[in-house]
Amino acid sequence: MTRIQHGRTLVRLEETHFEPWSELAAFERAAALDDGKTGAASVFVGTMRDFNAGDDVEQLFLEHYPGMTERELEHIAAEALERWPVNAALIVHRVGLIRPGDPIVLTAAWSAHRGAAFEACRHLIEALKHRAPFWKREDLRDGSQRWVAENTPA
Amino acid sequence: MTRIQHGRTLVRLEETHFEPWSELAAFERAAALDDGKTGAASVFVGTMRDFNAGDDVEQLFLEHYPGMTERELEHIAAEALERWPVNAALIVHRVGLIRPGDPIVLTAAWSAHRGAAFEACRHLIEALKHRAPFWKREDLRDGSQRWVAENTPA
Amino acid sequence: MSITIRYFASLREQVGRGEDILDAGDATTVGEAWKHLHGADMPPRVLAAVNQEYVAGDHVLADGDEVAFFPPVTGG
Amino acid sequence: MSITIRYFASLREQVGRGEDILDAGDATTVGEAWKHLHGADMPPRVLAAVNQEYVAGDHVLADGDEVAFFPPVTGG
Repeated sequence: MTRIQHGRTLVRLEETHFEPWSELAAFERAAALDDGKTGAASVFVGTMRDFNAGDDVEQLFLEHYPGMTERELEHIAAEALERWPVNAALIVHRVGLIRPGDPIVLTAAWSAHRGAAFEACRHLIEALKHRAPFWKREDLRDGSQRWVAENTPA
Repeated sequence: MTRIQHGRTLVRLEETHFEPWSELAAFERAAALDDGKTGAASVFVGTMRDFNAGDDVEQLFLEHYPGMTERELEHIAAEALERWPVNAALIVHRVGLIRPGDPIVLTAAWSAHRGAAFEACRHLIEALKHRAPFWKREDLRDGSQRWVAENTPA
Repeated sequence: MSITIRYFASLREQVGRGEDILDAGDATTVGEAWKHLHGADMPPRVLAAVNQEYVAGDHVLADGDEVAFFPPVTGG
Repeated sequence: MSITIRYFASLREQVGRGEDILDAGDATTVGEAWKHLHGADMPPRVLAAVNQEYVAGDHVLADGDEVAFFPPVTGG
């Protein structure tokens, strides 16, 4: 588990199963987001599907570039706070072996206004998918393995 | 507490404090959304701010039209499932007396794709703000009361 | 035959009561019901529902209808 | 002076190893480092980072740099 916290941004890699809703509750407590100033939170959770491109996927292996991944996620969280009137941003991402139904990624943004919260949260996940150095290998039910070639646009 | 569940949509009014993250965990279990088919969840949570239009707000009274409110929220949840490839939708809304920092509204949409999840979740909250018969009365710190005239665009 | 009229939120406070009962012979549409009760055209910011569905002012009333008048909604 | 080259994911499997060490005298830019090690231009789909920040192929290398080559990212 790598944890990087700067003021009201938190970026974390998880080597084992995590519960997005518990993470959110814990982060809101830690960042005092129930202070009556925030108003709006937008959250995205991506979970592992058991199918892709017509094939049954048994498990996923998530490789990353230790050090650069955390740094890139920090950049992305900081951008959200610069570009939108956002109070806080959270990114949690799994690495290692993942099973269908397991959460892979959690992004969240808090703001006084819902438009800013939605746009900042969308930016967190889109920027992560385009720039954060993670790579998925799919282990198929037929025993074969393949690297995912690239992310879908949406 | 009014609860209306149709397949994978749930609409609920809460007369007392609720915990959005616990609601989400419970709904995902009940709707079996950890089945490896879903992939993406987008969530919005609106909480009460302790300020509005330059004034300190001590508490909020949320009036609604019993019966019509639930019906309109059901329409909105059903629309999300018709217009986007969405597996499930959840709307929870407080009524009665609310204190700063308390959650007021939770909307969530689950889909195989993140674009659909984001758009459907955004539709849930925007349509709710434009059409669901709720009215906010602000009780200010100076002892006066006022009805909120209309919702902000975003 | 009679029609129940309900008012909500700031509109209830302006009208000074939560409910009116109207004889249906006095009005055939939602807009006429408002005019009969309040002596003026329905203000453009007032919303109307019949039997808990939004309607326009020219919606025709039927016996036993529940009509509601209310200000712009402010939930969420 | 020496430069560490790292490969990730499918690119590591294609190259057949996770790391190369390059004498900096052999290359002054990221693109030249690839060419020196693999005998061809850097493919357009290969991404490069120096000291854990994205760079373009013409980025000039310095002693002790950590260079990484990897395929399109697929997280989230």
